[in-house]
Amino acid sequence: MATTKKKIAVSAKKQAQSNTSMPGKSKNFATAPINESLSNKEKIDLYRTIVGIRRFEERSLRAYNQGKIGGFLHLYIGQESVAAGIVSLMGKDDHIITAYRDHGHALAVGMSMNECMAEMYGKHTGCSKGKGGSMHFFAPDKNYWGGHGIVAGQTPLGAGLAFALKYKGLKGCALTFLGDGAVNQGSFMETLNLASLWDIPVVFVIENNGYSMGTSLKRSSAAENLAHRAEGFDMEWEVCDGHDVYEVREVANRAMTRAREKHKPFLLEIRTYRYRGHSVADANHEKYRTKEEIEEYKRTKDPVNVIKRQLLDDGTLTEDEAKRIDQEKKDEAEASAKFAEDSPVAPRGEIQTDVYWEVDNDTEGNLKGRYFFND
Amino acid sequence: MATTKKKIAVSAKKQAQSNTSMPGKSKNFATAPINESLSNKEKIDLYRTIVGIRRFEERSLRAYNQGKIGGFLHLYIGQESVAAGIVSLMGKDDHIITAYRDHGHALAVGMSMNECMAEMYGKHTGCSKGKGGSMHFFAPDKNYWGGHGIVAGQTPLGAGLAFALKYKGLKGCALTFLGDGAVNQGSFMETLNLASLWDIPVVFVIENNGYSMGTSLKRSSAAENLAHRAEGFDMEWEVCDGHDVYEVREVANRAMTRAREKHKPFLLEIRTYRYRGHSVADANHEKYRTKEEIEEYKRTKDPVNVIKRQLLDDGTLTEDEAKRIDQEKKDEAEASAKFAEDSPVAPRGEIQTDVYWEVDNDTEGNLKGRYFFND
Amino acid sequence: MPLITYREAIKQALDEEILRDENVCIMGEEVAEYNGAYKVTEGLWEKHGDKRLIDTPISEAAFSGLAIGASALGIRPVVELMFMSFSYVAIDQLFNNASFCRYMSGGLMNIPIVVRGPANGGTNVGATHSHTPENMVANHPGLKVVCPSNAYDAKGLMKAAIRDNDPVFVMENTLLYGEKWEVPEEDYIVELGVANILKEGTDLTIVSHGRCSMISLNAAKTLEEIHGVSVEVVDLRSIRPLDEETILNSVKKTHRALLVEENKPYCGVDAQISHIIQLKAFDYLDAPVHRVSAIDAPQIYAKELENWQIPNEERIIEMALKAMM
Amino acid sequence: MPLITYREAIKQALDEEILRDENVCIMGEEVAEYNGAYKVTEGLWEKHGDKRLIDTPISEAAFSGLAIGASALGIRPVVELMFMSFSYVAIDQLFNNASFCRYMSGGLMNIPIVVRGPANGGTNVGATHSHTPENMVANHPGLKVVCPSNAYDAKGLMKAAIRDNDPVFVMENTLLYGEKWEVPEEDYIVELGVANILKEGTDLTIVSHGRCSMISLNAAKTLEEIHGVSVEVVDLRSIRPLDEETILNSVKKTHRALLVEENKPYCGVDAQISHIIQLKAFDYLDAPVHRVSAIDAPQIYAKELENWQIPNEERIIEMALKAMM
Ligand SMILES: Cc1ncc(C[n+]2csc(CCOP(=O)(O)OP(=O)(O)O)c2C)c(N)n1
Ligand SMILES: Cc1ncc(C[n+]2csc(CCOP(=O)(O)OP(=O)(O)O)c2C)c(N)n1
Ligand SMILES: [Mg+2]
Ligand SMILES: [Mg+2]
Repeated sequence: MATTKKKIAVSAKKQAQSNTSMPGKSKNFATAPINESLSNKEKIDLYRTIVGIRRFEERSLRAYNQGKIGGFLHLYIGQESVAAGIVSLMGKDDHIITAYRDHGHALAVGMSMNECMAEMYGKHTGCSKGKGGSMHFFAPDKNYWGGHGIVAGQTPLGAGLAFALKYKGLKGCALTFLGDGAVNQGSFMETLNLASLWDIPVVFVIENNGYSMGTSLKRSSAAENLAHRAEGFDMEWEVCDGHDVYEVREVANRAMTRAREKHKPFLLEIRTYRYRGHSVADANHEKYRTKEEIEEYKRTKDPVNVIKRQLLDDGTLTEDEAKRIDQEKKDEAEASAKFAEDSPVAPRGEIQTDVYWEVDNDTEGNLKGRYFFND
Repeated sequence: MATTKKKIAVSAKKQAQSNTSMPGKSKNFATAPINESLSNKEKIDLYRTIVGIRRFEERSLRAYNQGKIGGFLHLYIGQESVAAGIVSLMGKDDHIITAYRDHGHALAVGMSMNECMAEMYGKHTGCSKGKGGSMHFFAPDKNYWGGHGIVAGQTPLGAGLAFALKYKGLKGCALTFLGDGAVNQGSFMETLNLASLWDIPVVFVIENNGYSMGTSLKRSSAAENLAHRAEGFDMEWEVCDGHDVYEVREVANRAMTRAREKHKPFLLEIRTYRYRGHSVADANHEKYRTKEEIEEYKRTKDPVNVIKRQLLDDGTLTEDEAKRIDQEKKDEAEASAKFAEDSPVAPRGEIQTDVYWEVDNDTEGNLKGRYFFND
Repeated sequence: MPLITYREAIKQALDEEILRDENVCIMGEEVAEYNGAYKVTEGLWEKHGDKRLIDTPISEAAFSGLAIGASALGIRPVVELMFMSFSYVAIDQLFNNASFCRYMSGGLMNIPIVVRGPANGGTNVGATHSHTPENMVANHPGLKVVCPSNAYDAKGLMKAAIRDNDPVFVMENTLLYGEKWEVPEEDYIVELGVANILKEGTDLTIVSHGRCSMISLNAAKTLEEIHGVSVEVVDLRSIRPLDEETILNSVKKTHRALLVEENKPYCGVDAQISHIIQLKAFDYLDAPVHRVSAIDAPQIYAKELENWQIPNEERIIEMALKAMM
Repeated sequence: MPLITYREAIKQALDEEILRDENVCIMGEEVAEYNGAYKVTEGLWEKHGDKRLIDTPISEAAFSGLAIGASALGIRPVVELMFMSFSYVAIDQLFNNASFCRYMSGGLMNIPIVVRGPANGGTNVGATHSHTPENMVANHPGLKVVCPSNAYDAKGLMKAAIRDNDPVFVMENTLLYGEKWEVPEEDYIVELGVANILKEGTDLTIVSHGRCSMISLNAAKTLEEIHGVSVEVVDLRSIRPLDEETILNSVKKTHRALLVEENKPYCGVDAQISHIIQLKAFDYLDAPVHRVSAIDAPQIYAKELENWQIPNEERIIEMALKAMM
């Protein structure tokens, strides 16, 4: 047998990379059919979602700094267009799951600021009754399956949602978000193979914000093009930028449509950026990247500004309307903080509820044996 | 940013596959420098190793069927040329680790049939004192680090051996064997990234025998060319056939040299075949593959026959010498069974030795606290 | 009642539940076309096809997690781990996601999966393949775990586990697969959390689970016949939930307890049970609670030694006599 | 003696051992350039460079296993898990390979690695980030595990662990990192397997480990001052090996025992210790062994509730008074 040598893929890869840094866009995504078909109201809703996430998180940051929110707070600021764009494509049989940086996705699927803020305050009125916290927002009624704290731990679950859709003969897809650092967890790579082998309609979305905590992409992954790994599993992949919600929608739409119609998985890598530290506790974040890098992104690619400019330019929105929506979202965020503040913490007895479905639903009082073991 | 679509790699892959099934060889590996430089004695040693593994395992199979050997018995029959070829390239700073199908590698590094057979018999004279069994042969003095039962569990360890070599400034490499089914364990895929990211001299050798237990390659991996996954990690890879020990040596030599000299990892996929069931307990193995498939391999690619034919053809060996060596190995295997049979089982007290180094080496009698917890 | 093997009983449970509920499916390595590494699922793929019996690659973390995700949408996967020992490569999925999704979502989710497979030693397969992790499972609130000791329980507990709306681990035993017991033909379940008194007695309570219950039962007979000790044998069946009442009632009657399990002793299930007994039956105890567990070392390969390492009649009897002193 | 933080004490241990032995290196996520997620390794990368402080990708299974393999060739890696909870994605490497390679090779290998990182709740990070898996580690013969409760022990145990020729898990605590204790400047180690009597007393023995020892110590003072109960507090320091003698001597003196730990109760470390006490000090006990552990549910996020869930002074005092009845 003739041996097969490594294909020198470097040139192809380089190509992709240089495209990335190409100034300007080679394509106007606003005119793509999936975007052109949007009504004005729908376009404004995209803006509303993006600005809403921003204002909500800014408010939560203040609450954290005031000591109202405990644990971790992983802000999505800078990445809003990714969740907003993709979620806007979801149909009734599409499902979504993500990691701990989950506020954007939560608000995008329609969770209320109140239940989200209250969750972070650890209150009984929170979406998870104060049991999950910032990393664990859930809304199964909106096809949103969390909010997961273990890096990449949610990725097999996402494949499971897709598996269930196919099993039940439904034409949906399962959006499974993860970070650029998460690609190096075994569970994710196993899942890539499984998804491709079984042809299940999962769309993996790598939100590549360039860093996993303080580690830049090139210090965590051997090859810079992460989505390229899909080829080893015979899976389709694509890389795109995330600051322009139209681009996100155009690319994701193709992946999602393919998943729904052909039950085929897809690996999508979206280049984006977070302005803040990994979590609010990460005070170091100007050490592992420059202030200039952050400022440059904010100046040229800020998701709020990018969509606003687009809508102003094409006449969908006026400056005044934009301001009004912004103010509405600020007010809503402020109100959610008050709601959270005023809400009660769950009683101590709640520590031991929501552990077992069978215990919680013991309507017939026929549970046998002991379930909890404190003396 | 322009989106990067999936490169249609299928054609390239197809190419590789059709090469595989190409009748005849496109290259005479016997004339490659690494093989041409072999002395007659060295060539005969290759034959001796290959035939030795075969006879040893045939004898162990008989012992197993007689109930002398417990647990699992994973025979390497059909794959002997892979371990024999690669191990023959090892220098003093090269190390080797493998999975549970470990007899071939053990004998190739020079472990005695006696200690190996005794180990399988569970005797105190076994290489692991009867504590490890068939899956766990070890000979650290020969740079052989086992023999590991959990699929792919040895692969990070192999990278660790390589890491240590580089750390110490030694010019060696760490040969890390795994099966075609093992490539879908997360630990292995994580290790691929780590090895490439850190530039450590590990050579992964996928012994692709086409099946993981009863599952054919195409039912366990989404893409058929396993080594191709290396590209996602920017790692060099190569695929070759394993029945011809010269081909194995030619290809592995390049990988090992590169690892030693450049501290670069390599992913080598070697196509081979096992004649027997997954383990001897796998009586089903003619259900998931045809008798013809097995017979065809035996007829055209049997490692013992292939090397014997080559050595007879080029005059290195005569039929008589070949027979004599074969008989020697049969005798040695037979003697090892007798040795094992006659050896004692370790005393019960040995159950609790070799657990902690500090306990075993308590020369000063100053260990504090309780280490073992039976009532 | 027909006499069938433990293996057959489990297969019947799986078969019947697949027929009862279209959302029940089995996934794992070699469960379908190969009929299962231990032939537990023999014939089921042929009968129910690719949709219900699903062969997986050797990716325990991914397929366990996939099952969990699928269960959120109403699928009820039964995940076979070829050995429970292989849970070690999937602990995050099994212990975090299976047990905590419900809690972290404030009760919005539940994870109706079953994780099953053999968890035992005694087959000379060495340290990595001989784990009995029921203690680690039980340590995690949100998980349930059962250890059937016989075919009747295996079938009934398996069915209960599949119908249960929480994640349940069913720990089987390769050494029991071929053993036979009477099993009714009608549909039945064995409820979780109910222990079984295998034999009544007055002098000593042996609490055990899984195959060790059967060894304990034999030891109990010898103890009675040869040593005149009347032993009551309590087979836990379910580790979590735990039938504390049956344990305590028995100990309050016999005043002595011996706990037998195959796990390694440090933080084994019986450490917990010992604690409970001394706490709640303190005044009834005439002697400390004794234990027999695997001899505290990684599982050894050599047959004779492994047979000594895991609990056997001889060691149980010896310790029972100590407990009677 | 200088008063330094628990964090600083660990850093000193690492720094000094790196200087002492060229084979000692530290690897983990963010340990080098970022100075450690909890700043335990702050400044070490700058001082010792890339070779000795190694940032890893988020691949716990791979780098834990890599450390094990490297240790076979004489490297002595100290693996930081950013949280001990993340061991759940690396259990096979940590529990099978680290503990069993020696055994399965009949003693030909040994694995001199240290696995360290915080294992605690009380920081509102939810169920998946609040594990205290010392019980699971200790269940595996071949592994050792220590839980320093203060800076002195943290430094001394860390040094002992690094010099130890077996795999040792060092369970730290994020809530202690900022607390200060007196720590000598000279080189010293705290031997594994030696418990520490934090306070002498005559009426009740509290056995604890890690941060709970400190809470127990405070509770003990209140118990003495307000309730007139003289409490002896035994800080285990080392879970395996275990200083059984100190525990038993104390209980034989006080006749009562209360065990306090942060783990979930079912098969926690204290289940094992309770068993040992009732077995070996049966005739000395005036009351059953009592326990305080985390309230048995996945770790809750809400601050007030989590503070109640994990052991606190109030719950310890309440249970101590029960144990005195
Ligand atoms: C298994 C595991 N290891 C480590 C961590 C700690 N951790 C949380 S987030 C994170 C970085 C992840 O980076 P990335 O995937 O790029 O996501 P991003 O934070 O950028 O959204 C790390 C190391 C964890 N939660 N789980
Ligand atoms: C984590 C884990 N899962 C499953 C098994 C059971 N098992 C042992 S070998 C094997 C098949 C492996 O096939 P392959 O990697 O191709 O190696 P081969 O047996 O062909 O040499 C399986 C599933 C195991 N030992 N470890
Ligand atoms: Mg990132
Ligand atoms: Mg194979």
